[in-house]
Amino acid sequence: MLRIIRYSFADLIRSRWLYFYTGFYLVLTGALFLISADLSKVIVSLMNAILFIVPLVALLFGVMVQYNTREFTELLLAQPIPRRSIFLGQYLGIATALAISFLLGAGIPFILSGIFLSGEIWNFSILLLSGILLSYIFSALGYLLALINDNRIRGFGLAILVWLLLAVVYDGLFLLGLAWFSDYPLENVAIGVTVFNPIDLARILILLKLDVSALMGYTGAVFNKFLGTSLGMGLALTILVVWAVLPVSMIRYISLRKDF
Amino acid sequence: MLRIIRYSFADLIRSRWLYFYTGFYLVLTGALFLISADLSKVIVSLMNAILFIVPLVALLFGVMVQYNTREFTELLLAQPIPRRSIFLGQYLGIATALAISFLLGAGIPFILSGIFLSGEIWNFSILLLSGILLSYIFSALGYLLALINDNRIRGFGLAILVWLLLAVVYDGLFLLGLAWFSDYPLENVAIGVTVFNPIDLARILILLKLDVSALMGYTGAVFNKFLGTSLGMGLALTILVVWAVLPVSMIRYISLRKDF
Amino acid sequence: MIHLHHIHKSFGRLEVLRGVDLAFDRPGITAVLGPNGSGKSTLLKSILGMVLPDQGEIHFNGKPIDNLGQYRKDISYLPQIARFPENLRVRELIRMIESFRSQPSQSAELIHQFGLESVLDSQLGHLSGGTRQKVNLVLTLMYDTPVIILDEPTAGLDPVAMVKLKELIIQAREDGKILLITTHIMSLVEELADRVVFLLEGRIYFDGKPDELKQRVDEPNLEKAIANLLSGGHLTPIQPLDASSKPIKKMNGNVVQPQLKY
Amino acid sequence: MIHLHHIHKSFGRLEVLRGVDLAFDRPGITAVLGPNGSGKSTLLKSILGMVLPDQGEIHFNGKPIDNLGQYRKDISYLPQIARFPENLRVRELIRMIESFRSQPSQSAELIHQFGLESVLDSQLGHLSGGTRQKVNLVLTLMYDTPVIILDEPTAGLDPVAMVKLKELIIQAREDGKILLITTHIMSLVEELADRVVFLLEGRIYFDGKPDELKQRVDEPNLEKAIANLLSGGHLTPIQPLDASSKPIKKMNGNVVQPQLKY
Amino acid sequence: KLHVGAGQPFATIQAAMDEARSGDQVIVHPGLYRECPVVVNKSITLTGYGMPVLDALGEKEGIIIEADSVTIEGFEIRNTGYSYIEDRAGIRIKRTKAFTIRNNRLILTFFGIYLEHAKSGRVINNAILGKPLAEANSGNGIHLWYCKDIDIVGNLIRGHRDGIYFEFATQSRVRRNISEQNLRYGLHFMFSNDDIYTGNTFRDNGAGVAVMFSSRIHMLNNLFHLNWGQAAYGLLLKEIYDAEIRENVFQKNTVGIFTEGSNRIHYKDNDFLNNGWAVKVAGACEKNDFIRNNFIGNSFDFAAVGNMETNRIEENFWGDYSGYDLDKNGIGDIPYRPIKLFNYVVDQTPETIILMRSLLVEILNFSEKVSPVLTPAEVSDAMPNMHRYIR
Amino acid sequence: STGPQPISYGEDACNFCKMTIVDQQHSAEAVTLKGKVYKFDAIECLVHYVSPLDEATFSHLLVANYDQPGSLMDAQTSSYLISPNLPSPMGAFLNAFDDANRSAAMQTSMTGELHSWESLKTTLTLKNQIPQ
Ligand SMILES: Nc1ncnc2c1ncn2[C@@H]1O[C@H](COP(=O)(O)OP(=O)(O)OP(=O)(O)O)[C@@H](O)[C@H]1O
Ligand SMILES: Nc1ncnc2c1ncn2[C@@H]1O[C@H](COP(=O)(O)OP(=O)(O)OP(=O)(O)O)[C@@H](O)[C@H]1O
Ligand SMILES: [Cu+2]
Ligand SMILES: [Mg+2]
Ligand SMILES: [Mg+2]
Repeated sequence: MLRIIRYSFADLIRSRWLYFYTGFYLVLTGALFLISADLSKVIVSLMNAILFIVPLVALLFGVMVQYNTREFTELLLAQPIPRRSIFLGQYLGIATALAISFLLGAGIPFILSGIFLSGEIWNFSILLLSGILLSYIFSALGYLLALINDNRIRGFGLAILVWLLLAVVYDGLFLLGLAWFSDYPLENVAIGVTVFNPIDLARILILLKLDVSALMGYTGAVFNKFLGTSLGMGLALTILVVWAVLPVSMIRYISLRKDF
Repeated sequence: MLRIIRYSFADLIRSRWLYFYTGFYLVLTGALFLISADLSKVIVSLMNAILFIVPLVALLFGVMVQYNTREFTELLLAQPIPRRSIFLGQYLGIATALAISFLLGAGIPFILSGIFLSGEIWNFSILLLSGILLSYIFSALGYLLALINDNRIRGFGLAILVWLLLAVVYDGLFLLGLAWFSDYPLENVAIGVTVFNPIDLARILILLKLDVSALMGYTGAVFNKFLGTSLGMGLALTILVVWAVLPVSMIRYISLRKDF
Repeated sequence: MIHLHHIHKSFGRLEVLRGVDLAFDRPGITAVLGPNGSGKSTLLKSILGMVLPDQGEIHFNGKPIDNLGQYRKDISYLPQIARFPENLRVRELIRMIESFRSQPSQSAELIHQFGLESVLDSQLGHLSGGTRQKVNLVLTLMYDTPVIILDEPTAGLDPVAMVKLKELIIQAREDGKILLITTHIMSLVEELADRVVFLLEGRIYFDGKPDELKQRVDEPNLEKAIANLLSGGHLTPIQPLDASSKPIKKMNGNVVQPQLKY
Repeated sequence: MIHLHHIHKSFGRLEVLRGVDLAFDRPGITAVLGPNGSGKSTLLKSILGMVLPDQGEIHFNGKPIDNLGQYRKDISYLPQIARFPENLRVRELIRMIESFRSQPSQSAELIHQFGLESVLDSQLGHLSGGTRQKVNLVLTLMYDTPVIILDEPTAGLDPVAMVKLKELIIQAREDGKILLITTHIMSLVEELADRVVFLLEGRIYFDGKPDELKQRVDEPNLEKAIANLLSGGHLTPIQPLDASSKPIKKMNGNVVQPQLKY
Repeated sequence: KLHVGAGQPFATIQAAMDEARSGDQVIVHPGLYRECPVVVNKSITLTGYGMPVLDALGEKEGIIIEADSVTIEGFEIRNTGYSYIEDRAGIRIKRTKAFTIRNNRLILTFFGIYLEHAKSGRVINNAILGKPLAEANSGNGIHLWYCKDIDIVGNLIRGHRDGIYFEFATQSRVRRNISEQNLRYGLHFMFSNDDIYTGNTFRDNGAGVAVMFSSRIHMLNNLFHLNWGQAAYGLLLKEIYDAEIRENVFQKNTVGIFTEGSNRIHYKDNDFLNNGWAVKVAGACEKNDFIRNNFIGNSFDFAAVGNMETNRIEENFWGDYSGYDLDKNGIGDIPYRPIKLFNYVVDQTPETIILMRSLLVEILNFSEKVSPVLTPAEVSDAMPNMHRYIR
Repeated sequence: STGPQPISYGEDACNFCKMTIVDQQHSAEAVTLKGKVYKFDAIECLVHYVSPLDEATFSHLLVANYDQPGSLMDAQTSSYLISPNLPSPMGAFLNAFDDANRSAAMQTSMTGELHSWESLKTTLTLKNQIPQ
């Protein structure tokens, strides 16, 4: 498996695309720093960008790489390599490449800015962690979509659709729902619904670090009790990990049953 | 050529992806109408979504379709069809499909809302026009990128990069430049720089018409102040059209010189 | 070495293999014949675990094959339709496959034998049809494995390469390997095959020596013999249709009596 | 009908065609032979305008070929490596190609002849290798055109389909068509070819009747004759290297004297 | 001077006081004194050397001052115990004037220093420490009831209900105190007029300062920090008039300033940093000025319900301002509208705060920016400053 | 969970006046039929909140028992005493007792006037709550 991961990783690197992706985050983070010297503001802006771009790019690259490596996969299937290693290895290769790319691109400017000396180090770690988890989650979803759909246009369309759904539409419906049923006690529902959308979950993880003061004003102090504690934090992280594991096990399931 | 356009169009329709795309705009526009009955407000909200999503989807589908129809292209090359018809036809097929999809999705709710009876019809047309122009511009760019890069991952990576640059980073860098050189008169530079970003141009085009100074941004304000509304609009529109024509003629140039 | 028990495989509603029992135990060359779409490639792929049968079992070296695929260390496989990552260079592809298999490889010698030195730095997408097939052959034959499975190995090869290939195949037989080959070129079968398996609509209609086949159809030319087999239309498979019943007799090399009506 | 004047083509630093002069005016079957990578497919593709020569001119029916490609109405072309949109169904693909060409098509008959009725609704990506080639043949042969160019038409075909194909080719010759065929199966050349063009490293080393070739090499078997040609290594192309000089003689059918040293 | 303590002329404070005359100084040496309540009914100075301890044994008050011109300094008073019935205090000042309470330490007193009907006194540099973990039943640190002209300077108050409580207390000054970890408010004004508080720190209280039903309060140069929770405000204003709120720093509070029914107040030169809401106007507020403040890093800069037309919002620096300054006069060319659509949504349905900073919310905010429908258009800074005010 | 919820003293805020709830003798709570819970720092705040609304939309109206700080009881059946000697957080001097005998007894020792839930709603107005 390690060989496959390494190969898939190297393949992405050779396409030089990763440099651009890293470069993009470098430029973005760097520019944010230049515009504002306030670390926490940079973190907020970066969070907005991350929650929106990481899932999109990861989805598209998951789809992309799956389609692009079909030939490669067929070659490997005749070699003495376990099937799951082939597919999971490819997936882990992309996901890790994306995660590292993101980590370097977003992390280097922060380190240069002396984050280690500031009190924001914890907020920053949560931000990076979320970005990494989202990279893993959404590249798995993309890879899965491509594995299921042989029609490439449909695969890509679905990926964009999934992104639109989770990044915008989901929250829209959620908001409407909350407004609609505002006569009912919704604190727990609100948290429950959030859990089903990894982007929301990641956002709240960061929010808990950044906007505690505002969140503390929330009725019923549900946040306090649920997410504000380290238990809640752990739970949120766990759910994110589940989000990453679920599509991966689907990939595994499907890959073990597919004919080539 | 018409047959190729039609075929390429039909191919997209068969992948059912277009329905989702149309549906997305329907939902989006519909939802905006639900939230607010104010037409000009809906137009601006929609503008925002359009400026983000239309370029992204058009780029990706330009790339996607080019890669996906390589086999198809090889089949056609042996048929009595002019080369440029094949490539331009395919490109026009996607672009038109995307444009129509957008037109229907964004237009129907407006028509239902009685736009024809209101004074906003002209603003609305500008919005639709911008969306359509962006569809054409960015699917041409995507198609071109895929035509130039045989490495699919690189092609896709570049497409996403172009989008990130033009839709996300560009303004940031521009603002940074402004902050940096704030002691110099920058109006001409601002106009010049805007010209290189069709997304910016489209936004200015809409905002000049709507005259929402709050949203115009620095470049928009400069446009307004130094060119006046009608000259500014004329200029923006012209450059947008140039933006559409340029990559298309590049497609033509390259397609006439490529071996298969 | 390789035992297939009652293999069934459908793609959607299309039944491609309908109860195939086969055994390959002795060294030698078996030609798997049959018209287009009869299921030859599907059969070979299911030995590789690339196609997963709906029913039946495949044993390799006495053990059922599994998804871990370690048994594939002992198999070299040449796919019929070779799909390569088109951007890769030949050298890179060979090195890559080598890196996934920690067995000693004879790629250098094969590259020399097929005269591929000059294209090592070409992208796979830019190769000519025959050169592509040569690369495909190098990738397959570079390991010393007891089983070699070749699906249409001659496609697109020029006469010189063809001669080379035949030499390699004969050498492999002499080394005591088990070879499974599909081809539509009967002269090749005649030249090489120790055993012929004839597949039609997912069933085995003949399994025996080439001479036996000619005898049965009373036709000295193998090509015509096969054509006769097909056009005659009076065929009966040598295995029962009923999937639940045991195969009449365990196939073992070429001892089975074909039950052809003609 | 088809005239190639001093065609040069390089891919990067690789010179694939180095001054090819050829003419195809008379009806009949020309076999374009040569080892893998010698430039056969490139030559055929440049007639189609798919590959654009660096130097030289190609005339079709007296007119230089152009990017508009209307002359392709008169050509049917079978590509060597058939790339299909893999999601399409066979029926859709055939209908699609028909829709781009407003000539009467004989697809239905060909489908019947190759027995493709049952796979019409299969996706192209799910076809077996031979079936794929049959579809490829149907797409090529469904129009009645004066010129037919077949690049390795027999690859993967089973004997029955092969017989059918030969019939179709012979029929086309009888209809007075010009056929260009590349193949590595010498029996096929022997059976069908009226003229043989031998290509090596981008130059033409022989252009004449098959019998002539055998005579030259003093070898009754064509396969061996070709092998001799290659392994002998004492070859001289029949055209000058110098691109600026005029061709010594206008090629016309098989009247050219090959200047082979052996 | 009368000395009290082991080995001193007087064994008990009471004994010394019985001897003392007005103007005398009673000096208490280190030790534990169990004679609470110590009632001071002469104008004397009661000085502890080396922090003698007065222990009220959980059921008495500490010191009760019933004479004018008394000074109490250097004592540790502890353990008055709690009661639902009576408000026990560490030090109680009853209807007197010109007192000084200085350098004492009050530990686990129910009420710390209780001033009723007192005048012209000073409470300086005392440490008043209640239960570190706030518990429902606790009194106020410094409690003023019908007082006038009191100086409260440099005290540390921790762990009470209200750190400092003013009820009907006028013309008094609260300076350089630290009031933290109090259950309810760091400083609380009820029906008190013409008071000033400057240079104080209010940290981690239920709310920093609450000013209610009071007029002409000046609030200068204070730090309101980390007042977190559902009902947590840096500064809570209710029914107050003609106040000055200047040069304060509001940092990381759930709500920086919450104001309701308060008129003619000048909010000037304040810094609002990283609060949940910087300013929340709950209605019926008229003729207030919000001028030259810095709004930086707040989740929401401004929230308002009701008519805001008579209020002035000008020349503030808004961290989220994205306008431009074409004529380069340092003032943005387009007005800034600090109320986002999402503010409004959250006000209506508090649960929606869970959607904060989502892409959807950014889009909604953007669209509302164009032509406000739900948010009040009059809440707008027509002359937003381009640069942060440095102070 | 459609029942009443315990009040977190020092943390929860009064739904009416926004102040932090600290007084266990005077807190109050209202629960709607749909399950939404509102908490109050003083009984007077509950009264002001509920008065303009339809009481039928609440499943619970609860007030703190003066004698058992921290425990809540039904507002409609409780007995109330407004006494100048028993201050309450929002200045209404309003206290609740679990039975009429007990409140009458308190009235004799502390003076003041007795009220029922209904009479409370009519006598208590925002205006007379603020002294001065
Ligand atoms: N993945 C697939 N999905 C659906 N049908 C398939 C798939 N793979 C193969 N088939 C069908 O199974 C049948 C047998 O295919 P197979 O490739 O085994 O034939 P073959 O005997 O190798 O033929 P050929 O001589 O042409 O290579 C064909 O009809 C083919 O269309
Ligand atoms: N698009 C291309 N880019 C680069 N090189 C190419 C390209 N197409 C063909 N070539 C090279 O040109 C040479 C001739 O290829 P061509 O396909 O014409 O050979 P061929 O004679 O048809 O061989 P075969 O018998 O294997 O089909 C080969 O070396 C091939 O690698
Ligand atoms: Cu209240
Ligand atoms: Mg096959
Ligand atoms: Mg070829």
